[in-house]
Amino acid sequence: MALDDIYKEVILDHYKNPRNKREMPEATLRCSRNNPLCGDEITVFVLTEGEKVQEVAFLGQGCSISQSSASMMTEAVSGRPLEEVHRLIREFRGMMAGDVDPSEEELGDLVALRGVVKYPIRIKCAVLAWDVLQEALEGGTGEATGARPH
Amino acid sequence: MALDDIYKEVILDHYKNPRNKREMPEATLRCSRNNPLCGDEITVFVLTEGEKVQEVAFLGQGCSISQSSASMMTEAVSGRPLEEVHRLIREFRGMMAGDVDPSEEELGDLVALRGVVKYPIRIKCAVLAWDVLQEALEGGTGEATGARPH
Amino acid sequence: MSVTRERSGALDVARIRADFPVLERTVGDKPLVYLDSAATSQKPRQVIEAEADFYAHHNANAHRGIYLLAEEATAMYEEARAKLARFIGAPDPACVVFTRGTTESVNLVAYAWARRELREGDEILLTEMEHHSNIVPWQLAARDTGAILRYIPLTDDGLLDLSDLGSLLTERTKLLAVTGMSNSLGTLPPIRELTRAAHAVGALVLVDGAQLVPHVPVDVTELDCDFLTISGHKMLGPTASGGLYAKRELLERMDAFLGGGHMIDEVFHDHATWNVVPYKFEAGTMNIAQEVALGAAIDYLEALGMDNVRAHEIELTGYALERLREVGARIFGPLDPGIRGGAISFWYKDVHPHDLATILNEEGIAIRAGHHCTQLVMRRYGVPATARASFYVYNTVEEVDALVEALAKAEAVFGV
Amino acid sequence: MSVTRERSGALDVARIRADFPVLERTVGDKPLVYLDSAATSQKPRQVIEAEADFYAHHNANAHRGIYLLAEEATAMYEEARAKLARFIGAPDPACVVFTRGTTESVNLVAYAWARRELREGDEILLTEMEHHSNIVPWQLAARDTGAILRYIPLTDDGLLDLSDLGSLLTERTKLLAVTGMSNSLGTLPPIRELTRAAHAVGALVLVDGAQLVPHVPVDVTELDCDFLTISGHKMLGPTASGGLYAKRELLERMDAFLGGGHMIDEVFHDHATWNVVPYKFEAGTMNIAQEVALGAAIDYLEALGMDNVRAHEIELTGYALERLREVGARIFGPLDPGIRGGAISFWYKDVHPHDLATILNEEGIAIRAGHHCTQLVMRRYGVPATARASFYVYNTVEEVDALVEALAKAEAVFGV
Ligand SMILES: Cc1ncc(COP(=O)(O)O)c(C=O)c1O
Ligand SMILES: Cc1ncc(COP(=O)(O)O)c(C=O)c1O
Repeated sequence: MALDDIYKEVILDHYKNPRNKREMPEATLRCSRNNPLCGDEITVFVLTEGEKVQEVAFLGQGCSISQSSASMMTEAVSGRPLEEVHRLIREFRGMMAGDVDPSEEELGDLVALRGVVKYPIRIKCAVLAWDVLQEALEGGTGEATGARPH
Repeated sequence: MALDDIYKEVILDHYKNPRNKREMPEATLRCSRNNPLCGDEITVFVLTEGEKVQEVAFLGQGCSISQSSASMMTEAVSGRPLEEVHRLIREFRGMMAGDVDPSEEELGDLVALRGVVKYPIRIKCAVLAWDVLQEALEGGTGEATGARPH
Repeated sequence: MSVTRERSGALDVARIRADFPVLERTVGDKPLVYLDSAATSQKPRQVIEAEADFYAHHNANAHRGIYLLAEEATAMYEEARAKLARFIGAPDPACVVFTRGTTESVNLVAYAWARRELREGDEILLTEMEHHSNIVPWQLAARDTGAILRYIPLTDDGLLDLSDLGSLLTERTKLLAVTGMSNSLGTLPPIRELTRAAHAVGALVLVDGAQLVPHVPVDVTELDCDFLTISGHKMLGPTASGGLYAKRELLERMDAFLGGGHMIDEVFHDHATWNVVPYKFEAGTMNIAQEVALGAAIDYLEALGMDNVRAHEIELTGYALERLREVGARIFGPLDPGIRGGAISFWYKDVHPHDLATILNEEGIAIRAGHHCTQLVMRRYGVPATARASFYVYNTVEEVDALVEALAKAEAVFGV
Repeated sequence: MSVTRERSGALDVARIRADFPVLERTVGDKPLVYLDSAATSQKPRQVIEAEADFYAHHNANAHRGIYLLAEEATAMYEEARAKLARFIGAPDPACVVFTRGTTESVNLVAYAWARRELREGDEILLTEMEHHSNIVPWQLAARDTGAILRYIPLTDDGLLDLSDLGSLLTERTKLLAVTGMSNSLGTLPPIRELTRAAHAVGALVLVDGAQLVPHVPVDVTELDCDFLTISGHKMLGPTASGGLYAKRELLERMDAFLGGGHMIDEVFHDHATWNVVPYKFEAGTMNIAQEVALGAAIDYLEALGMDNVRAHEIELTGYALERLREVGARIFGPLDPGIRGGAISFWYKDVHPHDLATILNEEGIAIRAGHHCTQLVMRRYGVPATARASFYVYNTVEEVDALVEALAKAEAVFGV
């Protein structure tokens, strides 16, 4: 294991200069989630148009892995047909589960996150944004069940 | 360890021919208890007169140790001043805790139960009747707390 | 007594015995004959070592750390969950919540399911052969919700008396809680039929698997039960290991039970939200090393083959029933080893079970005497207690002989 | 890194380290530097062996059998209770209920005491530095009883802000639940003063002893708390060991919690009666081997002397605080080692704690990153997470140096 397996240049770049990190008031879908283990937070905004994901933005705070993954994700999925977005989500998850050999063509910069597979607990950081995106596309808002006083 | 340390003649005799084993309607005190570990049951009846324990009887079912101890106890305490009865209870408990060297004079046949000390779990059998007697003298009836439907 | 430790039909018992260090113990000068596996099983060195190995090489809190030990501990803990899920045929490891054993598991359902779901007048159907751990939690839940307990009675020969099932199991019944194998009578109730009948009236079914899972191949999908409880310590695992299987949608719907670390998603001053199942039910630091070692116990049992474990038990139980009846013991429970497990309750002549256990102990033989946490069974058959011998993979036919021979000793002492 | 393992002032750490097999592990080619004892401590071979010895020589269910192994197991289990009682200064072993740890203990009180005693409008007073395990159980109890939660706030330097205590702690307060030592800030709240103030308004006091009991000499009689929780796994004991201390009259008055075997006196179809305390709260097969091994952990700590354990911690904590501040780390919590424990939360420059933990792991250094089950603390100080290093009897000054040196590595990666 070497640190540059995980902390690749492109990851640090997206971490320090996140793309599409902004509130998106015109979003048609919006979902927030945190990683209960560590407190990383991601809110994903999606602007859909028919069967197409027009634009995706995010807000959040957390480690370099969760935030760079979110940033790269917004670039990868914006402007794509829903079907392709779902395929991307599957492909990214497959890469993080170590099952799928990622194609550079499909995932682009995201391939840099492949090194995280060797750090199982950080996988949760890497997929957080993707979980939130998927939940948003399924109409969820990220509200968990819990104990509220009457 | 040898079995005749515990199963002495006199114990088996009291077990097979229990003394004072009967309901005593005229009793002034009455208390029932069981050993939750094993289901042995003892009810003790006490007829007091002023500061004196006039007569003690018991009912119950259980092993040779619990039943013979009860039988011997009724003989040992009947007709004694309360104060002496309390001393006897202390002395018997002391013997069963292995703390006190029992005096044959005080305890009589009960000394035969000394061998039970080597079988720690059976000590509960031996002291059951004495617990019930003490609780009876303190005015208890043996009712435990528990979960009852409303 | 000479224990020749032969190969039984189904298991190589001599080889198995070599794995259990405690079987080398003596009682006075007699070799230990352990016939109380229904209370807790002995542990093979593979299990003892698995727990020690965890502490010596991988110890860390699970699901909390980023460093190597924490990742190893987490992976081992979750691997144990996957093993346990597979062992009972659960479709998904997320259906298995780790607990200390059956008692905690039943209480989890009584708090997190029953107190949320039951209303005044709803009924919980139990059987008279239930262990106190499958009675008292329901009494407490009934007290708190106004629900009512009903009981399936027993026949004289230790079976469930199902003749009146139609009037006991009705649309008022919200839960049937039944043992998979009685720990005092040995009885194997017809679980598959009972789940079918319960589901037909809309009731859920909890199977107390404390005795079933260690001794009989179990497939929850086939049994179609809604809850199954597991005691790791009765199936070669450490004390404080075990679990609760539940259908996933039930776990999702259930209330939280123990609150604390890791079962939460977010915590605010006035409220909190829950983690996903099964973690929603695993609050605070869990029995990590114990569940990891339970995984080793499952490996051990799977290597033997649960069909062989069951076959060995049928063989020993059949032999023991035969010999005990020969010498005049009164057996409580069914007499056909094909429809029962290896926990045999009996009275020998008029020797009180406590006295019998003390006398047998002098011969090195460990049996249980008491009500076995089944006071309703004792009352049903009119005895304050029974003696109980129970078997597991390491027991031999010769040990059954030793038991029977030692009964003569009791006869001599008590002159019965 | 060279760990010279010198003798510290208070403890012979080199000798202690030789007792902990896990400290021989390496991470890649680096020796393990374990700085996460606040999550769970490592275990000395004396403890690992005590648990293995129980299984190998004495294994039986406790409080149930008449035979020799059962008597031995029962005696060992009860001896462990007596040791734990003595260790915390409890007047009577019957005041100690065995549990899996602090989380189960707090929940026990929340179910068996709070749900019976609390009424609508009653108040439970917590502090903002509580662990989720000392918050969520009270939220659930408040939900079920209509009670209200209030919180003692924190000062900027990580202490309880007691300036407004008079308006928080009133006759409406029925319970003050407060940590004996914060696991994220290190803070040692003034427990003795708080119990005095709480008792003055008629409130009971629960002290979360998860961090306190392993690190500081504790005497419940002196603290005069009503409840104290204990996590065995944080004080050299096995996972799944621990307990709850409570004043005896409280235990007597409390409702039952988990129903099942051994906690009962008699069981009838419709109701049951309870066993005496502490058994009333110990349902089913308990964590027998684990509590026995916790007894060995207590022996180990007592041989070191708890005053020395504390002195060693003050020494390491003082040194670590000094070095961390030197290199510019931001510390959360008090800076005086005399009024805090050895759990040090910090941020190093702008490196997110997760990234820091991953980078330190490459150097063999195990620290924790996250909210440490104290989300209210994180929110109070406006951070999503912190890095946390924590110490115990086996840690050295050289390990603190290794931690500080490794921070430079993070700086290099992130160019901060
Ligand atoms: C202060 C504090 N309270 C409670 C807990 C929970 O203890 P356990 O995980 O042993 O139940 C912990 C440990 O995580 C703690 O540090
Ligand atoms: C049938 C049955 N149910 C429940 C239990 C309780 O299980 P545990 O003690 O593992 O909680 C037992 C074991 O004593 C049992 O035999």
